[in-house]
Amino acid sequence: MNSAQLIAIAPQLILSFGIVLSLLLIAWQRSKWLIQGFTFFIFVLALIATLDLYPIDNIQVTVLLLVDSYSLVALVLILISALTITVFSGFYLAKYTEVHDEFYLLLQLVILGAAILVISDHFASVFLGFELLSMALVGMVGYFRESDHGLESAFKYLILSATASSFMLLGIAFIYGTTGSLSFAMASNANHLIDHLYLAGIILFLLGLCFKLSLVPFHYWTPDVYQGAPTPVTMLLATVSKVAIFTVLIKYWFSQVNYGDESLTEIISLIAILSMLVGNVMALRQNNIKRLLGYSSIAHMGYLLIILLITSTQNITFAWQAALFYLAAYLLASLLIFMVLIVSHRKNNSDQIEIVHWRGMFWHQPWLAMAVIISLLSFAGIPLTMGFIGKFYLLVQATQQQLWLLIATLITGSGIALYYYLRIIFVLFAQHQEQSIAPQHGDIDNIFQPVIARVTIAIFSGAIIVIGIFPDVYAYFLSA
Amino acid sequence: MIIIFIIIALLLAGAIAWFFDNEKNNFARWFSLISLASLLLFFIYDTLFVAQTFTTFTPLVRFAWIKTFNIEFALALDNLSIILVILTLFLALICVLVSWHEIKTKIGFYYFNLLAAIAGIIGVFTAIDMFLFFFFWEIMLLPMTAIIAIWGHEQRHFAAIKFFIFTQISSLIMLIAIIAMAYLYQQQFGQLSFYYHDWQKLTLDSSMSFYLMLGFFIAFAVKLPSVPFHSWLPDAHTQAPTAGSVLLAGVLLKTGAYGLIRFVILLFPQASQEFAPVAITLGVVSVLYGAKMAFAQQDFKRLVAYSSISHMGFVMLALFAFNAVAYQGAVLTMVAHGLSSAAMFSMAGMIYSRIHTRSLAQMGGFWQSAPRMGGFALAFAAAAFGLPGLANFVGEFLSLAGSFSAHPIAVMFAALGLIGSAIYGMYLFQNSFQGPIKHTIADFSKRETLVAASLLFLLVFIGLFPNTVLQKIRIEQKISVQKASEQKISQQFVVQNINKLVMATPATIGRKDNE
Amino acid sequence: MILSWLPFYPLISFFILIIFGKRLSWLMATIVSVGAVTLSALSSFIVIQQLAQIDNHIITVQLWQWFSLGTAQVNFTLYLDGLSAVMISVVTGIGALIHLYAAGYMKEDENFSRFMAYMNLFIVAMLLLVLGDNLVLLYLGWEGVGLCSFLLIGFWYQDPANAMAAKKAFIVTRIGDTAMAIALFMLFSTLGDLNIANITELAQQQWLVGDDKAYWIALLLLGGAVGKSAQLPLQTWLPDAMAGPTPVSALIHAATMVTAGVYLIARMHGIFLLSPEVMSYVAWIGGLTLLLAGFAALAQTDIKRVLAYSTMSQIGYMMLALGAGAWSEGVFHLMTHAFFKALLFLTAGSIILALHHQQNLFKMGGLARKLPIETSLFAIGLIALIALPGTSGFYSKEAIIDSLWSSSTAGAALWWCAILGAFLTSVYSCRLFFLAFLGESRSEHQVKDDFSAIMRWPLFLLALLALLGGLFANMVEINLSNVFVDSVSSAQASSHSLVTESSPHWLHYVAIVTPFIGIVFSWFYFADYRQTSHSKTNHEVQYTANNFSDFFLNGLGFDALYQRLIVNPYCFLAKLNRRDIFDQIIMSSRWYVDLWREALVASQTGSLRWYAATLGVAVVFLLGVVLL
Amino acid sequence: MIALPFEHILILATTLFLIGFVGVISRKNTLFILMSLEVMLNAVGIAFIGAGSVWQQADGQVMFILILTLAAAEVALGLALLIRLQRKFQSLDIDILNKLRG
Repeated sequence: MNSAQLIAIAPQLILSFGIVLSLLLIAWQRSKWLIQGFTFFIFVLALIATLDLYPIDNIQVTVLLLVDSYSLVALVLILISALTITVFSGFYLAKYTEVHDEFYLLLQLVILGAAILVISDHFASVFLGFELLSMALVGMVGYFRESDHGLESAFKYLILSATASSFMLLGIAFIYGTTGSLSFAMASNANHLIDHLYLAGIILFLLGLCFKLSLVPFHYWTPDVYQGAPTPVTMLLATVSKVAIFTVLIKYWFSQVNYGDESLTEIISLIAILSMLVGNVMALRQNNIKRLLGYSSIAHMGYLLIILLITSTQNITFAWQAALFYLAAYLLASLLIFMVLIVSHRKNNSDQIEIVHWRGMFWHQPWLAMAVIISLLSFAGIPLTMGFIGKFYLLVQATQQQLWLLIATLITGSGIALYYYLRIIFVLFAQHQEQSIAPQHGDIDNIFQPVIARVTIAIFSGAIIVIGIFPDVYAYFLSA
Repeated sequence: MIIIFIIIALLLAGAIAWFFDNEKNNFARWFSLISLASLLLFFIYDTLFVAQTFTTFTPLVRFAWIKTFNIEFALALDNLSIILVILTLFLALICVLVSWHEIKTKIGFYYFNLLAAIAGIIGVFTAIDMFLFFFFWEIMLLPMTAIIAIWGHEQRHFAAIKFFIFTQISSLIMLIAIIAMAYLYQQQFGQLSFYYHDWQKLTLDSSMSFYLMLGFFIAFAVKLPSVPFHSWLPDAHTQAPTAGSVLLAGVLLKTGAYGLIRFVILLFPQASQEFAPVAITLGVVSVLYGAKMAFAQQDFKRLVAYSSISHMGFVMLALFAFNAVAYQGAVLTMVAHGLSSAAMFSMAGMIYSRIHTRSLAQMGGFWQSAPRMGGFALAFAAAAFGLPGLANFVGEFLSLAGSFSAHPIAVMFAALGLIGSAIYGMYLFQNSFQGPIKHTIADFSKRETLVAASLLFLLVFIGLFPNTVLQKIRIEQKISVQKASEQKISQQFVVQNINKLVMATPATIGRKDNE
Repeated sequence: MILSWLPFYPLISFFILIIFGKRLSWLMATIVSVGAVTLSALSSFIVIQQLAQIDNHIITVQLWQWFSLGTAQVNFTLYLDGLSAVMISVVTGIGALIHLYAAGYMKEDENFSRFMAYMNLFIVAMLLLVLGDNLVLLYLGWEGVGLCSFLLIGFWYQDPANAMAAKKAFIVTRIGDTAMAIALFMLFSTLGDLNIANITELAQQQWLVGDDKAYWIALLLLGGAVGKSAQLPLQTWLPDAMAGPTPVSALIHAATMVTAGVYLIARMHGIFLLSPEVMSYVAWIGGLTLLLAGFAALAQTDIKRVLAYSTMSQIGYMMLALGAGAWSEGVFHLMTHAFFKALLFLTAGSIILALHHQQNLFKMGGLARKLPIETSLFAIGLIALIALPGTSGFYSKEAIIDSLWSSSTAGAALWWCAILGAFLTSVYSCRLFFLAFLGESRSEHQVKDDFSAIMRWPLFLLALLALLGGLFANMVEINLSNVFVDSVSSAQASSHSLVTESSPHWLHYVAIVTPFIGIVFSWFYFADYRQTSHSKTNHEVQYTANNFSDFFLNGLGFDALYQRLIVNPYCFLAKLNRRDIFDQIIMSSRWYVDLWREALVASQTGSLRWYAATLGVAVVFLLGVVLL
Repeated sequence: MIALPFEHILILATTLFLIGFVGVISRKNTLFILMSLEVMLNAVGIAFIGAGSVWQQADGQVMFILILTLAAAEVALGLALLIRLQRKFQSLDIDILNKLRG
């Protein structure tokens, strides 16, 4: 372990020390602003460290970790979400007089888990990061005792993710049993492909990742947990967890020599197609916005799987760029819409916001509504937004690999998706006189918008548009 | 630069109209009206009177945009684009005028959308980088959808979603074709390119170019629209506010035809030649089916919408006949239909504003109380069924006359559309303006007279002096002939132009087969 | 110069009338509209005078370039030769008289200026039709007169029946127009030009007699002519077109527009000569139509419908003449027919006005005593129609009948048709006369006979023309010979002659005698109608309906046939598919997606153990896919 | 000492794993579900140790210790949630939790 290696994992170290310090801080003084500020500070430090490292040549830190530029970009994305979530958790928690410093602690743990995941190059580190992430998340999902569905969501998430982890671990055990190595690169060997045990191991390992990415047929937990979890936690689930796990998936996949293997490719295509279709179809008539976003995330992860289907090592660079661009677009759009969700509380403080509650938002909260529209258009992949460029990346990749079936499914899926995205957008534009149809509890009232919230929302909306029109801003960053 | 200036000016004007509008004064209306009028005049002055020829589709501005994919921001103008841009700006003026009193809520935002849609459409007509083209192609949808969804009639959300999904799916198919072309360029020349003139250098094997052509064709056929992809149109037209319908029918459909000319036929001459029988069949079916469906409608705007399908069938037929005369006819039909359908939809809007229904069953005998309106309605209906002396006739006549030598049977069937159009034209006119008096309505106001009279003036002017437009198209044609002959498809053009007299129908067909 | 202004006087008048509309007084409107047409008439006479002094007997004036079809130019060019000279003199001359009459007839109508505007517009279109030097301009006029006809038939549009009749007229003729349009496309694609003179020349250079293309083009042109001229099988619109004001019937549906088909065939005779088969179709269509219309006229109860069927029948004669190659005879009959039929219609109009818009013959009777002047005018018209020797009708009709027997494209059978037609003509004319003017008065109203001068004087002039129109025969012959002779002779030189055998000499006598036989026959057969019976009550003379007469009354059932064969299926199809089958197919995907959604939502049960179980199933499935 | 063949260890581990999984699916009582999860995790542990012994590496045992940690954390969380379940519904039946669906 030399200094270069230590520096390379500086963000993770900062996060780890941050957690310890936070514990001490809590012991010293309990204050919601203090802990929030400290968490924010830690994340900013980690972000600065990450940006400072970028770009980086591949640095192997022990056998467990491998730091490369792509993981740093993923880490940047994760930290950006972490920062936003920290800020907006503050707004979310503002209604409680109680000091919820554990919440921030858990948040830091999740981020640490994610940070470890993105640089891991070994099944053991994957396992550690993975469980750090999910255990902390379970805690967060069930954090609020009094919430309507917190308990149910937490239980579902705990038991299902534990089951899935067990499968994944079994898979790792199989791989280890056949190859004798737990490192990604070492554990891959074309000779083993004929070995059923090895193949089964890969499948089971992928299962664990697919579960977290909520890909069909492992998606069942997603809508329920999305809906039941507190909104900042859903935000976390939708962004940090997805980005970290997908990064590790790509990393694992591209380190293999077997990504061209036919039966595995078939499985991936199958999962991708199913996810695109099922996610979009099930989102169609959802009224709960968080639930709807849960379903739509299923579809988005399905689109992303196209990245994995490459046939030669030449495409790896482009595939990484495409994946990181799409992930960034997805992440920004998700963050944006969840931010709006957080600031648009309802009277009874429930965070179960339905589409009707946003009725006519455009006319009395135009900027908030614009943010929602931008985010939804980005999800739908309409030009002017970053989502379009993301989709463009995917399509370029798919066209080059001639994945016509997947392209056809993607087009169909996008068509279906437009229906529910547009439905929300039209509700935002609904005229006031139609309000008699709205339920009695009325639309969002009491929208409290601190300046920071407004500025953040504006920045994110602006970023989506600017990168949508001038994608080079970000694409250069990727290809540096 | 003029195009960039116009696009930016439109967006700016829209934004200003939006922000500075207050519901009491007419700022948004007047501001959009004045800015559109001055832009129209400016554009006409700059393109037609300042000495500069636009015979080739060469870029006026061209700079790198997205370097990752070697995408450029390149805009170009040629005579075809100029004609269509002028049409667009003119109809935009009409749109502002027809929505003067119709739009009562969120006026500023409405005009923003209108102007943004116009900006997008102008971008479509001038983009020369295919990614940019696609970009504008999608951009124009957003404000258009907003116009339908916010200010439309009772089923506006359904119609807007349908419109959006139809076009979106088809344009994604086109996007795949665009990407594939860029990728092929990369394989042949070493880097991605979305630049139109680069693509003309590509050598494509026939099956590949056929599929790529199909990708473009589907997107444009949906926009045109051609049977069986037409069904978004009646809903969208019916539910849109008047200006929305005017814009949709007048200009948006033309983007489909424009795409067919510019991208399907000129980029894939060989493949489209192979595909011509199918396209022509679709065109003829659209003509007849549209006419038949129009007759069956009870809703004024729906009827006009189906008649649009019928008219655009002529365009499709003429374009795929690969004939200089037919080509002129197709472009003229585009312009003429832009004007006449805009006129019909304005008329529908004006009737709607008086009796608050679009149902033909509840109309009748308007002529008695509104003779001026009746006169205009008759003239517009006459334009729709192709009365000689009005613009549509010249377009349709040239289209059919040009197509006849190559596709006599198809033209004969398409000519049946003339009967069909007379039937629905009469049905429409008689149901609304003749018959027993069901409503007494106010005659045209000055503003409405201005709208109708300016449209009618143009229809008559182009009908009697079509050469003003046709001359522009002819120059364009020469280039396309050259281009096409490089691809060795169009001996037919050449043969026809050199020696018309010796050419007899069966001989031509035979010759084509031999090639 | 004079020629180029010819169509524009009425056009200017049209614009004045439309723009000022009801603000114009009756007098002003009359002066403007009638003055414009009179101006046209005067200038056309001057132009025709000039024409005679020009060597090649052709005057062309190019107004402006319209558009170009490839290398061919399609221009707004007016072309005056002998044939169009005859036509413009009829159109403007008769037109002016009818305008004058109409000014009186329509004086009370609140939309008077609109009416006159349409009439003027009609004259414009008709002039363009006959003066166009190319087929596209001709087509412009052709469609223009169709539109005016539509507007004028449906002038009293508040009555759905009138509107229906207008629509029917427009659409049925439109069918013919479409055929003609296709002919134009075919001409363009084969000859590369649409200028009439060029076409004739090129066609005769490139095609031999009997050429396929000539056949199809001629056939399609015939389709156009048949539609406009209300011949079989597109004749059904004309009787219904009588719904329009009577001056309209006189101008459009008797004198001018309906003869446009005859003009078209005469104008395109160069093509028709190349296709003897189509020539004989023309003849047969004419022959059959004149018989059909004659029979139908026998059973009509409406005075205007009798005249309408009679018009149809007379146009049948013209067609017959054209088919037989007797071009100038056909055109001459067109002219004389315009005289006497305009007279008949206008007089009928006066009578109808006098009877408070009563058109039913069985509600007339005994008018001879109450309206002596009208009666005698009508009688003059009828004898010209019957073609009694000395009248204008005699000259033209005898000439036609004469030419039939010996023509290779007509022949003896058609000669007999024509003779039978002549007999029918005199029978239905007599029936009409007896019913309306003789016998007991069956009118329900007081007859009013306060006609103004402008409704009388045109009638006198027309009566004069109807009687003495035969005097024009030479003039017309000279004019037309320039048009027809050279081309006919050249075509004949290149092919077999149209005249096959010389006709037997008794034909002439039979033709002259037939009308008299008809009159004598009717005198006895329709005795009931003419007698001022003492024993019978007023309402004894009634229309006796039976299947047979009903069949004739309804124009030999063509309307019902078309209704069943074409109109009903079209409407049925339209109704059946009102919701657009393509839309339903595409929108059914929505239903399909929704079905899947239901199923998938049902699988999202909310039960944790079920979710875990699916996890297991999915694992087993995936392992199965990969390992097996 | 007779070395056990790896296959046998795998069969044992897989069988245990399946037993645990079936327990998760079939048990209604939350406590038993948590216990079944433990069984699954321990089965995986056995597999790791077996694999480690095949390759003569410590990695398998390291993994086992990590898994033990995970299992402990999981049970801790699970029991905490279980107490809340008991308080809220006075029952440990997992099927009560089916409000989120569709």
